Amino acid sequence: MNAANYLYVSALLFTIGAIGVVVRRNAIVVFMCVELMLNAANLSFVTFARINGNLEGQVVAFFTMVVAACEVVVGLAIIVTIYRSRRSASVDDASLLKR
Amino acid sequence: MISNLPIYLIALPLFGSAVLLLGGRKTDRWGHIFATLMSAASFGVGAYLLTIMLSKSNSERAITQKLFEWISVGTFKVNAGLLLDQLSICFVLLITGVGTLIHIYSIAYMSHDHDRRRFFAYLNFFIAAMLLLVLGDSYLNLYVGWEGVGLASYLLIGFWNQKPTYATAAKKAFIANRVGDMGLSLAIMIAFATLGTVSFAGVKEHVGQASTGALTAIGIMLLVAATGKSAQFPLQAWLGDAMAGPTPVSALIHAATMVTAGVYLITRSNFIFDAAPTAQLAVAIIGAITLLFGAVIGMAKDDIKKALAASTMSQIGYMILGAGLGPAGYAFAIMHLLTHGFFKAGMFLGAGSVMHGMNDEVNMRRYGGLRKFMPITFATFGLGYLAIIGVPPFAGFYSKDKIIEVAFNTGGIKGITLGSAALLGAAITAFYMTRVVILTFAGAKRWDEKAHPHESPFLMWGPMVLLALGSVSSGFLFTHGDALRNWLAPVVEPVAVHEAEVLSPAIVSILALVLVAIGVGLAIVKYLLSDVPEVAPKDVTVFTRIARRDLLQDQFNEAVFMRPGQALTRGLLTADRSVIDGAVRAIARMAVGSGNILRTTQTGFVRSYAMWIVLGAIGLVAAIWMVTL
Amino acid sequence: MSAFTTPILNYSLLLPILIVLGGALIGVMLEAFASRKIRPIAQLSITFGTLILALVQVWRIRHQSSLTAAMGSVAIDGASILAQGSVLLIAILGVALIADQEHFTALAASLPGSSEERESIQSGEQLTEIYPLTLFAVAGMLLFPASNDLITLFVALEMLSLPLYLMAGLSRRRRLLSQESALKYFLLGAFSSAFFLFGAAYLYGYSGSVSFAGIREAVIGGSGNDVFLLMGIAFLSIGLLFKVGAVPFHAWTPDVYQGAPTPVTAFMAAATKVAAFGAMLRIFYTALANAYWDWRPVMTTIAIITMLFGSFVAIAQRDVKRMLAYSSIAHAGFLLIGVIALNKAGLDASIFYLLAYGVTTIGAFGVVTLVRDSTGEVTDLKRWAGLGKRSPFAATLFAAFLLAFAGIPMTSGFIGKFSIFSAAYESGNHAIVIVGVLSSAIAAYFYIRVIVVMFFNDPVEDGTTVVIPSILTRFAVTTAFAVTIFLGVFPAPVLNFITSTALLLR
Amino acid sequence: MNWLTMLMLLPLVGAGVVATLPKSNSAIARNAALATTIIVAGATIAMAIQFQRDNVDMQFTESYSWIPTFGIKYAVGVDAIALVLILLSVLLAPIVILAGWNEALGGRWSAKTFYILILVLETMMIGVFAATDVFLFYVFFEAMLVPVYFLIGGYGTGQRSAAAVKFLLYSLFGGLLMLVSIIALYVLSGEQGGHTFDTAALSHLKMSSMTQNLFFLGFFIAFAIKAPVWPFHTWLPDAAAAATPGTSVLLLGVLDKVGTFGMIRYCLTLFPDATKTFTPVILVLAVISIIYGAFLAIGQTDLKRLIAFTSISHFGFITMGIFAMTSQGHSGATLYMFNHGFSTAALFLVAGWMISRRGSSKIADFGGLQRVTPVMAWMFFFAGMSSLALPGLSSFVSEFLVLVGTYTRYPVAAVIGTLGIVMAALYILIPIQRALHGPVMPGNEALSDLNLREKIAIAPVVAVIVGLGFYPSPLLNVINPGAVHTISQAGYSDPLPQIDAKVGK
Repeated sequence: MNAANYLYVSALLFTIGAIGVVVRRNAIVVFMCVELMLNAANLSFVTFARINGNLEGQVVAFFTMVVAACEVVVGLAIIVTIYRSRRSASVDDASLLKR
Repeated sequence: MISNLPIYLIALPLFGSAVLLLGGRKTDRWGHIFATLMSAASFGVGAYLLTIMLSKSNSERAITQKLFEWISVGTFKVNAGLLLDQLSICFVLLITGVGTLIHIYSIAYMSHDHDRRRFFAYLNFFIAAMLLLVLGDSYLNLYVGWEGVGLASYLLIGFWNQKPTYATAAKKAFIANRVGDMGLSLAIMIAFATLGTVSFAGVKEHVGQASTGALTAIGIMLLVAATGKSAQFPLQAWLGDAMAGPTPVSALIHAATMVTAGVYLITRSNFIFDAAPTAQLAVAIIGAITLLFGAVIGMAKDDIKKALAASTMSQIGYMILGAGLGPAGYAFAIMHLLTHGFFKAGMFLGAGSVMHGMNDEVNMRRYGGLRKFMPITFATFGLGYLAIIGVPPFAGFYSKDKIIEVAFNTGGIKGITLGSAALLGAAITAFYMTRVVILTFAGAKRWDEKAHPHESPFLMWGPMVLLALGSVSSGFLFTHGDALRNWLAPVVEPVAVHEAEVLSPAIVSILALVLVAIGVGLAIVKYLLSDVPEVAPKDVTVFTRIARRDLLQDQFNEAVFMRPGQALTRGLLTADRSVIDGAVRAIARMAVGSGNILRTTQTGFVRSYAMWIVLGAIGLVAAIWMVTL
Repeated sequence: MSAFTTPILNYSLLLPILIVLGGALIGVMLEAFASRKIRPIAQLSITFGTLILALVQVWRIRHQSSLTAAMGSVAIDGASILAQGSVLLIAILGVALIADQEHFTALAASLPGSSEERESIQSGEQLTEIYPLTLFAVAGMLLFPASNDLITLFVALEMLSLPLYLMAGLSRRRRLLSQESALKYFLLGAFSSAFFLFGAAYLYGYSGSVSFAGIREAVIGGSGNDVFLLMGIAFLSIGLLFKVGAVPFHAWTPDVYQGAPTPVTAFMAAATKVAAFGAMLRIFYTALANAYWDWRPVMTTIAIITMLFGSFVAIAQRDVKRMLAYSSIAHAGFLLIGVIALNKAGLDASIFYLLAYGVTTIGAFGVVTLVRDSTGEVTDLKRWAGLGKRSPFAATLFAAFLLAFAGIPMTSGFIGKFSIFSAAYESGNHAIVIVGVLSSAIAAYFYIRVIVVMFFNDPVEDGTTVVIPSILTRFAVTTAFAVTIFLGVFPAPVLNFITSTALLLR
Repeated sequence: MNWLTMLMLLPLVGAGVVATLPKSNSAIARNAALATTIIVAGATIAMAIQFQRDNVDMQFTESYSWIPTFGIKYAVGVDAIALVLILLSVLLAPIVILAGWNEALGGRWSAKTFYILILVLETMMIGVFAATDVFLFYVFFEAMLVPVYFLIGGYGTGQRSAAAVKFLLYSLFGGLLMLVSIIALYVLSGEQGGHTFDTAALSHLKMSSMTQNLFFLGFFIAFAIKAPVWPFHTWLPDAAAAATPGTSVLLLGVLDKVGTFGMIRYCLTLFPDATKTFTPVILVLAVISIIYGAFLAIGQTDLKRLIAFTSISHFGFITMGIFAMTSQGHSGATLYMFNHGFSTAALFLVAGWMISRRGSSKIADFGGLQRVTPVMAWMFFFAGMSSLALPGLSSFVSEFLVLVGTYTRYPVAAVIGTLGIVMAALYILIPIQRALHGPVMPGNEALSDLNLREKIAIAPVVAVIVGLGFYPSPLLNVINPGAVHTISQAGYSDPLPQIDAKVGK
């Protein structure tokens, strides 16, 4: 199978993630979409590692996973706090700061 | 030693003025006497200088005095220097002589005014400025005096400026003069650009090399200057209003001296006008127009001072005409200037004397029969009258007839036109001056009970008598053996060959006398033999009405300059606020406005922010793509 | 499969980062184990000690440079040392502001308005997690401009970002706003890191290497797939542009600046800019330098839009912190000019500008922390009216900072602007200089408006006061003031140092 | 002896001293400030005496490296024009303090701050004229806006803050345009043999005519705003109307001169070719300024705004003189700057006294002052006469030189400019008539005349105006060699008189 197809998939995943961030209201879902985008990037890295024939891309994937995990910790902490204060996880409700 | 003297002519009255102004009220008690002494001292210096000049041969009489280098930039070099020659000494003596007399007169005339000291300070300042005008050795020095007398005139016209109309009159005079000054400064600029110098000597030396066009331009500009200062057409409108000043001022400044500065300027610049015939012709035409213009106004005025002012305008018209006739006319212009100085100053002082006795009433229709109450005033005024209408052997006869004669002698249509205008002017002069004398001194009394006409004190009639003597004798003295012509010859260089006489002097004299007689006769019929109403009749011809309104000169200025000027000012005020500043403010508003519009992109919704990022990403990729293509 | 080789690390060069990380870990321990009484003072001293130690170490290694300090992952050279030094300086000033615990919630986990929250405040139990968080962020900021490959770059990015997300939510007053800002910052930050990572993937795909040197070689060689390069540049830039707050990736800036506790805003605004621009300079000046034809026009456009947008919108602001946020957007635009210049002068100018701007920013926000009423800080511009009368000290300093932002001579801002603009002009980019100057003029408008409000408007009696600054806050703002003026009047020593030191190893 | 640095440090030292004084006692601050300015004036005169008139090079030069990275030097020195303007600044400073004795009291802040600002401003005024390094010039050019901004906004009246902002933004905008040109010159100098900001070195740069034109515009617009030349003038009336009279004197008398000074020092010497290109346009602007300023002055109802508009007209004359490119025009323009400083000072100070006594700046609120306060009325009259360039007063010499110098090269401009002297009579005599003449208007009966302190303040101004009117040589002799040098540097020489030109052919 052509490696390029993986790139297409990755791009598709990334796009889905991006669209998800823009259209979904629930903070958790939005965050999950971001994770999806990170994983799309991971897929690209791995694919490129394959194409380029070196391991660096795969190493990056591991780093990404770790970083993503950290992000989850921080992110969930923030989202939970917000949820507790507002009784809502909708990102649209948090719009006091504007203009 | 002698060459150090001329500055004292100016310095003495200037010092007097400074002492009085800076000394303030402390000098109230003796200020007027001090000022008079300063003026007299200046006259003394002038007289002494005259004797010295007389002792020299005609070509060596001029005295120059260089004081210091005034302005020197590049080739533009102007010294503060004085030139006392045959022409200026005439003026010096006229200014200081008549000036001193008027100082003396004013001591009495102004004795009740608690600002008398200030009045004398101004008078002294005027004497100094006027002397600088006639003594400066370059156009720029002349200019300093020129504006100086304008300032003095402004201050004196507005001496009683608590009255708004008087203050306005003063302003009007200054501004009309400034228009003339603009001409003078342009003339100086052209002279410098053309000839590289602005001193009289320098200009005279190089005048032959310059193009006629440039010289004509200089000449016309000098003429503009002269029309402003000498109240000639079309800048004549201020003179009538200038009568707002105290009467001695009218006598000194607005009759005898300052207003004749235009004649001085043109005569002094004879070398330019002689080389620029067009400009010279323009001078003559302006003179002719004004002499008629003033005369016509003079017929319609009931205010004694305004009638005399109109007469002044007209008489200066004669002088300008004379000066515009070229070498043949300069001497007569100056002669008429000097004789006019005597008789008109005398008549003004007479008018002042009348007003003094009549509670400052100026309307001649409220006078009548005053000769019994003011015999001396009547006598001196009458002698001045005879002089101005040109009855031989009084002074005006000699000077005016000569101008008419020279005008005819220029020949051709020009000669006939100018000469006829001058003749006609003589007739009208006779008419309106007779009218003034009759209305004031003859006929029935028309004043009300409050007035107690009485003769003025000695300090006032003394100067009047002296001036009357001048009015009687000066004409004969000046013409006797062509004294004045020969005296002035080195300055104005009359042409050696006499032009053909179109009309012989005798015929001119007879013609003139006939016309004068007609004028006098008409006036007698109209004002002595019939009743004079106390209020000016309303049912008069359009011509009279227009003449009463100064031939619509103010209306003209108002319609052509003031109104459009005011409209323009208002327009520019609005434009400045709304267009120029408006543009600036619009830019500021636009900045704030666009800020306000742009900030609406900040909706507060995190998803819209994400949308921006997505759009930005798409844009970025697209842009980089396009750049690469 | 090759045998495992021990990585060779040059610890002295990495020491600044390691010191800060160590300090952060100690802080975490302290937070967990130390008694409440000594905790604040212990945390503060640890933090200051750490930062100063790190700064001393940076100073000691200032003349060294090496690409191999961490197996090619970290470049220690003039540019990174200057950036690290600036970050540490700014961090010290920032921590001086953070030390005023009045700004931070005692218990972040408590519900806003709950009894739990009240109790924690009344009992004086103040959690001090802010210090280790700051140190972690600083560590990331030290690493970010020194990163020499994509992995380190990404890790550093997250390392500096994650603590900041949390710090933004720690405000004591107006906690809803603070939490909202944290959420927004986090979501958008994570979103942009995804783009960043995706871009990194494509750069890797293009060059077959994650190291900057490898990418540079590939760009010079020109053998790779240009589409990958373009996608890589575009997406990677998004992550960086987001961090510096360039339009259209700026949207988080005003909200977060306003919502976050002001000392955090100060630290974040100043230090993040240094770190992010440090990284940006390295990437664009080394890895992507030879592809400048691809990115320079686009970056120029972004710089122009950023400058103008920031300046225009700032005019319309009514809140001091938001106004400063938009002003920081405009300044990001000015700094981009330095990046685009792509010459030595541009590098020097950018570093000077970053230092000057960072210090001034700390000072400006420092003054903002002082203006309060009974419910906390007052940031409504209207209520700043007459501040000059009430507190000449605070108002004068703030005015000086604003004038520095506006680039008035005798302040550091002017020298910064001058050097940036001249570098850009030297690179032949005349248009951007003109736009830069124009937006400076627009920007001046709102800086001056604030001065008008402070000095020329009559004070309103609504309880707005200027608190007596604590010693540390006073230290921070006066130092910032002194530096701002010093760099404006005698910039020569600093400029000389930067010029002779700044260098990007390739 | 480092004269110029000393001159610049002295006011700063004074400001430092004032800063240590107690805030409560404004009299001490004032006395200290007055003493400082008098010392500075004395020192400047001592320096001026040593000025070599015939040496057209910079004198009293000092040069120290300031920011070597950019080749920026702290380089100062004076030529004739700079010397004249520095003299103007330091002479006006004590007069302003003396005349505006109580100006500082009505402000938003303490009198102490007022005098500190004035003294700092004095340093910058000296610096801006003395700088021979373009960068240093720019620093002073912009930095001096700040004290003036606070002086207007903090101590002015009426729409003071709006006026202050307008002033600052306008000037800043112009300054930034100039900054672009300065940067461009700097970069260019780097390409042609080493980065420098030295004015003399920059004047030797080679530029294409297009480049030169653009750089020229950058400088010129900045200076045209500063001067101000139509249509960049709208900030001036607002600022002058809002500022205290003393500040206005410094603003119109000195600060605006930086614009015209800059035209000579920078536009002409750095870009001679562009100057040639733009001269017609600039002359048109100058002539418009003359007439336009006069018209608007005539239409004003506010005394301070009126004076501001007269200045716009006068600045038109100065600009015209500069770009006429003749020695008369140049010397005249330089002298004009000096004279205008004094005649505006006279006008503004007396107007300030009138306004503070009457409590209104509306011309219509005055009337009959000549009867109530004769000395004050005289002084106003005198100042007015100086403003309309009455011969015998100093402004006449300069105005006439400008006109005559312009006429030799650009007769049309000069002729239109001459109209300005008629309009000057209008805009001066109208307020004189309304305020001084006529019956005493209600509200003016009890006004007090000038006191001794005010007389002492105005006396030197009167002395200078009269003295230089009759004997301008001391100043002209200093200015002339510099003026000739400048125009010859710009590639011009005086046009020959027509008769000599003909002979030449």
